Amino acid sequence: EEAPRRGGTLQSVLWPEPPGIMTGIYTQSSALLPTTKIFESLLTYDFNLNPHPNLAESWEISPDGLKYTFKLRENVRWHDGEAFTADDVVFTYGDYLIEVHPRARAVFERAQVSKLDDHTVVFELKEPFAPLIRSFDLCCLIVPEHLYKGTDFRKNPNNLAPIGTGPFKFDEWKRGEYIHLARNDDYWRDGLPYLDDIYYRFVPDAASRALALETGQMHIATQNDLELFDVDRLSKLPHLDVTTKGWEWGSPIVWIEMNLRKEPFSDKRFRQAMMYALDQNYFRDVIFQGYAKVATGPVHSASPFYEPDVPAYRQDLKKAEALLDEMGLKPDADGKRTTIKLLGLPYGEMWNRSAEYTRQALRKVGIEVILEPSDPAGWATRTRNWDFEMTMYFLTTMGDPALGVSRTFLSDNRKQGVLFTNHAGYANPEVDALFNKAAVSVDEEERKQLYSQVQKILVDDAAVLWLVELVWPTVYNKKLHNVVTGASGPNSSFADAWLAE
Amino acid sequence: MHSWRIGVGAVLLGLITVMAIAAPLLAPFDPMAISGPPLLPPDASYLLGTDMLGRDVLSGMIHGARVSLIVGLVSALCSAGIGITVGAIAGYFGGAIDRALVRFTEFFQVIPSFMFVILLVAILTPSLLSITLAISVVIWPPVARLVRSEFLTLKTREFVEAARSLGLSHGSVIVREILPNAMPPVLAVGSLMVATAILTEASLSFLGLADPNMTSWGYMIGSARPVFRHAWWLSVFPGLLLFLTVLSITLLSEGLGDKSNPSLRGQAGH
Amino acid sequence: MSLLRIEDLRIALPKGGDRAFAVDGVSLHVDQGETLCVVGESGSGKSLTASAIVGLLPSRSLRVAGGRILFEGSDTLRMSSRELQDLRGGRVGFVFQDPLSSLNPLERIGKQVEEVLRQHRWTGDHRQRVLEMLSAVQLPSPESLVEAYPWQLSGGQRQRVMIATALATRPSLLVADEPTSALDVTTQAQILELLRDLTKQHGIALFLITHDFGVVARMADRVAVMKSGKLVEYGTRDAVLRTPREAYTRKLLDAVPPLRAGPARPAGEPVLKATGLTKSWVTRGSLFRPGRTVAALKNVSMSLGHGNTLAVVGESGSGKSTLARVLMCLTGADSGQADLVGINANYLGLRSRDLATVRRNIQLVFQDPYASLNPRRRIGAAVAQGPLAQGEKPGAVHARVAELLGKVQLDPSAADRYPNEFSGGQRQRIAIARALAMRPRVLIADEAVSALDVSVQAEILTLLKDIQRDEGLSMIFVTHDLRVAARMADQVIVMQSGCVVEQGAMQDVLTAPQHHYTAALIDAVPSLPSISVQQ
Amino acid sequence: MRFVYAFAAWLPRALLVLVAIGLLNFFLIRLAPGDPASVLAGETGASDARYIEEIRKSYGLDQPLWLQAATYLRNLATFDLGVSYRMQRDVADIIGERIPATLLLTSTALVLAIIIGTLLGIQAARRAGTWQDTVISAFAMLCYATPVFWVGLLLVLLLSVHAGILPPFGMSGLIPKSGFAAVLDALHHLVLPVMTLALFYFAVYVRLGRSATVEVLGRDFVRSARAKGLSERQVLRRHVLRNSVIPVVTMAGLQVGQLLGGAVIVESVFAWPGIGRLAFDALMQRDYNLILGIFFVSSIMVVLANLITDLAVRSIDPRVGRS
Ligand SMILES: Nc1ncnc2c1ncn2[C@@H]1O[C@H](COP(=O)(O)OP(=O)(O)OP(=O)(O)O)[C@@H](O)[C@H]1O
Ligand SMILES: Nc1ncnc2c1ncn2[C@@H]1O[C@H](COP(=O)(O)OP(=O)(O)OP(=O)(O)O)[C@@H](O)[C@H]1O
Ligand SMILES: [Mg+2]
Ligand SMILES: [Mg+2]
Repeated sequence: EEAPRRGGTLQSVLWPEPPGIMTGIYTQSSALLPTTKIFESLLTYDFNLNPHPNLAESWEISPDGLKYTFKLRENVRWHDGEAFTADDVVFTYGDYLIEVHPRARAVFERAQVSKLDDHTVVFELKEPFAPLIRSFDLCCLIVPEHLYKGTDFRKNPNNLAPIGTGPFKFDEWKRGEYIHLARNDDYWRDGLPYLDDIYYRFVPDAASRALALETGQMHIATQNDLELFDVDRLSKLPHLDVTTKGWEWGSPIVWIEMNLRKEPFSDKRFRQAMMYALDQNYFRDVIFQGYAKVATGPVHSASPFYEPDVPAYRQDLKKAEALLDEMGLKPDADGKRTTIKLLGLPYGEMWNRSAEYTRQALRKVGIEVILEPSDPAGWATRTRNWDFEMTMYFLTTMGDPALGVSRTFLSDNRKQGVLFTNHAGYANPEVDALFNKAAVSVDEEERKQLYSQVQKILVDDAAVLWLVELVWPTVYNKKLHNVVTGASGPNSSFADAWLAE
Repeated sequence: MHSWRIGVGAVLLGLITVMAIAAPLLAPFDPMAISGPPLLPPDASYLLGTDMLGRDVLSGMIHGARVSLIVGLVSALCSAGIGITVGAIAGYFGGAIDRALVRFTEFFQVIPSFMFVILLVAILTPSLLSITLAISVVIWPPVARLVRSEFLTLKTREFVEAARSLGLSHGSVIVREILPNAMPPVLAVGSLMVATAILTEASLSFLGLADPNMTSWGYMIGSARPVFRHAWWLSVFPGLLLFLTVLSITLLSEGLGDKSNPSLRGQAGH
Repeated sequence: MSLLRIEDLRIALPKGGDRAFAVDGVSLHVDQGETLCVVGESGSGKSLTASAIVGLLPSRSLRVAGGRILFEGSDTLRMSSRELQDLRGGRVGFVFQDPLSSLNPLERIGKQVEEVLRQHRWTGDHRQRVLEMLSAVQLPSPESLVEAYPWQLSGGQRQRVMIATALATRPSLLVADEPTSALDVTTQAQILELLRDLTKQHGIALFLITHDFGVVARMADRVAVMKSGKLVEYGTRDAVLRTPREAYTRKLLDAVPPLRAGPARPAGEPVLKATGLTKSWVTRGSLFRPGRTVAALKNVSMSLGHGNTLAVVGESGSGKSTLARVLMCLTGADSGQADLVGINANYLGLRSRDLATVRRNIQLVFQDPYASLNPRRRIGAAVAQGPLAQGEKPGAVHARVAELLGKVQLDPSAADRYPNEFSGGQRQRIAIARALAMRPRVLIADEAVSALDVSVQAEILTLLKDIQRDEGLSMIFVTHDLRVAARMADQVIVMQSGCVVEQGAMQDVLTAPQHHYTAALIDAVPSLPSISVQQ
Repeated sequence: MRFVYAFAAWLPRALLVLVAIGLLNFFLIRLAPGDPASVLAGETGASDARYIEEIRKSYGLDQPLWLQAATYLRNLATFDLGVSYRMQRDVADIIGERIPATLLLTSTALVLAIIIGTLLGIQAARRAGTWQDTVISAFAMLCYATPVFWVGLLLVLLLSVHAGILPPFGMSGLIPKSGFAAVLDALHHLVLPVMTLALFYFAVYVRLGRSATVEVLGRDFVRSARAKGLSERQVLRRHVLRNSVIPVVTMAGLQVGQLLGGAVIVESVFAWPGIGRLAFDALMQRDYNLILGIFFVSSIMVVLANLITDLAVRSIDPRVGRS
């Protein structure tokens, strides 16, 4: 193993160009890459989602699961030289995130955060919420109280040149071209970071991105940056490496959500028929080029709560047709039984192809699908307002089902106008009860038990059409070391990443 | 000298039209159906290869001709309708009506038309209807200008005065006396509108503003863009056909419009 | 030795042209200081002959197929382009027909005149010479004129500039290709005068192309008559004009009407009366430029008797056409009144759908036989159009069309053909038939014959007279040609800048003009009898 | 003085066009399905009701329609193009950063297309009917019929992927350079996009240059010039060129709008950081305020270009602006 080298400039692909890189405000996945180099959270997580100290040196959870006490590091300074204190933490989790970040709000609203002394904070809960310790993730990074308190967070001038505690400082944003981060010489981890600076380059064309990695002009690309068949090709090049680790924290699942308020989706047999008509292996092999796993249910297979023993839907056109016949949806002269609409995810070619394949596969059993074109805003608006028949997207299930899974199925989470809630209108008292009980339980075994029950029910119900679990590749130059070291993968701080000569 | 252009153009365009009409008979596969392994280079059974999902490129191209030609023709007809009406009224009646209509036309000529098309289609969401509509809305000004200038000269021609002094109404003077004489150059420019419309539709599709329920050339090229370095056949062949179509129409229009003013060409953009 | 000698010149037309040779074996010569007039009908090859002299054939597709053109002894057909350039504008000056487009619109007058001096390395002060030439052609205030642009000058002024340019380098030959036919009569006369004076004064030979025998009579020493590319008659002016040898020449000469009024017919009951007609054309100004108002008619009154012909004469822009259009209700008048006596009192200002009786009773024949027929309408349909629009029965209209075509001496089969299959004279007959189809009481002819060759002109005039007699028509005859007016009209009104400056019986006005403008008009007419006067 | 007049005549028309575009923008948003406020907020609005309120207030969406339109126009007049809710920045600022790149690309392409195209067109006209004419015209015809985006892709495939001589995207290399090297670097990156964009317009100017010259060559004053003893070259330079350039300049003015449309495609093919690609990105995100802003700013550019052409035509053609 080589010794780490100091110096060097990391050239990273970034696409699309994020609207901004202030943590909390800009939560687009492309914003996270630079944001996580500038800001830090209390904890980090390993591949098994176990917490490790970061800005918090140590922590303690009371046995009743109601009180979390964090001891903060003392030698940390903001990029502008101010000291990092408990006030910053209290402000971030008690004020800032609650206002700007809807998902963080859902978690931290449950807690009362206060400072014990300058370097100790405590989170107090009314009822236990086991996932809290897994919630100090890359969406919940700490912002400087002295610059934000009392201001209009969204219009704060510092948003354009964010001040954090991370190993890299914001230097320049050349619009349309790159974001430049420079080394933070006062970083609290002595001798780190290794890299002198990082350029995040906006390269809009996937083929160009692949070419740049191929020629060694760029060192790293991740998530959707590359077309998957390019990944396959690039992985065979001697100077490049590929890893699919580092997305455990997100655990994204691709699915089609149906509007259960409408015919024929309200009929379980119709949903099951569609499950039988679709070939998940095709999604995995052709559309996602092997960078996916077949999804069997609502919980990601990387989660400790995953239940493999659920009803399986292998592609079986006969079964699908039998179910449709049973429902009374007989084929007409053209073999057409019914016509439904699918709102595709407007995030690029891969998603177009997924929608197009779905249309072709369902047509084989007599279900005619009309694809509805849309755009990100239109998709979001229609989905959150329940204005769809079927909508395809991927949801990050975030390790713990209480954080990422139950939101889609709880009947009291049917919140029209809020994205990533229970858009479909699924309502099952049994499911509600199981999810609610599991969320407040502090007994890991009991939670596993409850979640596995819930999974069986939902899968049998075909509450959504599960397709695949996404596996995002990170392709990087072998000269780059310590790229993916934990659950946040390339979204880690890169303090110990280094470039060989 | 110019008849060969009409000849070559007509033959080419004829072939493409026949292809579009007989698409279900000619295409070896259903253009939407997954009929083979993905990204297969051209070979004996998939003459022009397959795309990312394993759909036959040749079949897609053959069916894509329909969208291109329909959008081209319908937009050109609509825009000719708008252009002729505006131009004829402005040129014939003159005065304040003319000034107002000229301003109106100028406005549509000044605005960055392709951006306007993009905006319209994006806002109305892409469909055959919205695309055709948006294209028609921006490409008519050259027709209107041409018709107006033809009317300005023709209306002072003595046969028009003669028709008026024989007691014909304004309507029949416009429609039966002047318009037929203004038609040849309008036909030339109008046929060029077809080409412009086809190119605009392709450009829109290329940018992702396409109706996903139809195969079109621009859409094929646009969706193949991520892979065009490896699967060149996905963008080269549809582009070639698009090019040939536009070329044939341009040849035809050149031939037709040889006598009309060529400076009116090249108005609407890509 | 002749200054210019053309020997057996042949110019080939491209395949599919009117004929094989545009110019076919023409031989002529021009001596030092003399004037040769070349006449002949349109398309006879006059212009091509002239342009061949210095190698300026208008198109690559035309080619000199044989012969020699000796200028001062050397054959210009064999000259290098360098030598030809020295000749052009240096030893040979050129003036073309259309003064409106012969000057580059983007350059100042002075520069364009000076260019020829520069090109031929005129020794001496260029500017001085330019001013000298501009005053020689009697242009007002040359100093300011050199700064002007062509489009700021009138047609006559531009033609003077062209003459100044052509003569600036003191050429020994001036070629002028119909230099006045685009100008109005009075200006025409002035320009011809000027050309004659300048060439005689400096001993410059003049090769003058014209189709007007009046011009020939006034200008020529010798005359060449061309027809279909061939030289048909060639001789001194007096010999050709007085004792033409060829029938063709005689026909051309006979067709020129004398400036003499025929016997006046008795004045009939008035059928059409107009009083106090006023009409102004307003051109729109912009923010900073005031609009321009042209008073095309100022308080014009006229009266037309039954069976009579009223001539309206005057120079270009004097308002003749405007008068005709106002009477036809093709243009509204600002004020004034017109009555179709006994049918429709004060019909001006009626709305277009109430004009049926006016349309029925007044019809129009236009100047340009090529523009007055819709090229996309068959002749029969064109003639039938009016009655059909008035609601007559198709059957009856059909019969009338056949009858009318016969009356204007056209074959009945003409009904199924398109205008482009007819000659100019035939088209004018069709236009007359179309007007007659409405059975009008009044026929207005606006320059109905001025676009036609003299011989055809004569035929149409005769036809109109015959029809007028047969149908009992009253006629308003608009023309700028006094000779034509004299031949046709009983009464005349003379217009200048929108005003009627004189009116009365044709004969009286011709013999004893009251207004000096009328007198000037009469003087300006180049006419054959003037030959004797000139000598 | 004429130029002052030209300006004074242009100003009210330009203002009229801009007001009309403003109104068009205003109504376009309302054409979109759904509440204008959430349309404007785009994706961001999906999660935040606060924005929607903010937009409602800043656009006066609770007021009567005509008042809203008036507010909108007043904002435009002060160059307040609103906020891109996705980028959380003023639209005017975002566009301002991108304009130079677009100006560089489009003006280079237009100037090259005009110069090369017109010269070739004139050459073709002089040799009308010969093989030179045929070759030039045929080449122009091919360029004319080629879809811009396709050419872009082919050029990348040939010149960057296979030949490797030109960079396929961006405006600068990965390693930032300074001084002259930076200029060279930018020029190097400029080649492909300019070629692509210029190709179509090149064809237009060949055709226009040719037809204008053929027309001028047939005019009588050319014959007069020859009759003065000028050589063909002199005739061309002194009399034909200026006359045949007039329609070219006029056309160039009319085409600026089209050129900006072409920039949308070319910039997105070549990742050129100008307003064309910005428009494309905004389009993909349906960042309507930004697209409308770009549309408005492009229109201003076109209107300005019209003034420039008008002045250029005036300086060539003394007839314009006088009677
Ligand atoms: N550029 C040309 N190309 C082809 N044919 C031409 C051209 N110019 C003239 N001709 C033909 O040559 C013949 C003679 O033409 P020319 O111009 O010399 O006649 P013209 O006697 O001057 O007649 P006009 O009195 O109408 O001017 C005509 O038949 C005409 O059609
Ligand atoms: N449609 C019009 N608009 C503006 N001005 C006009 C119009 N028609 C004629 N004029 C002007 O009115 C005046 C008289 O024109 P009119 O046509 O009656 O003259 P004319 O005597 O028939 O001349 P010509 O012999 O040249 O035919 C001219 O100055 C002319 O410029
Ligand atoms: Mg002639
Ligand atoms: Mg007249």
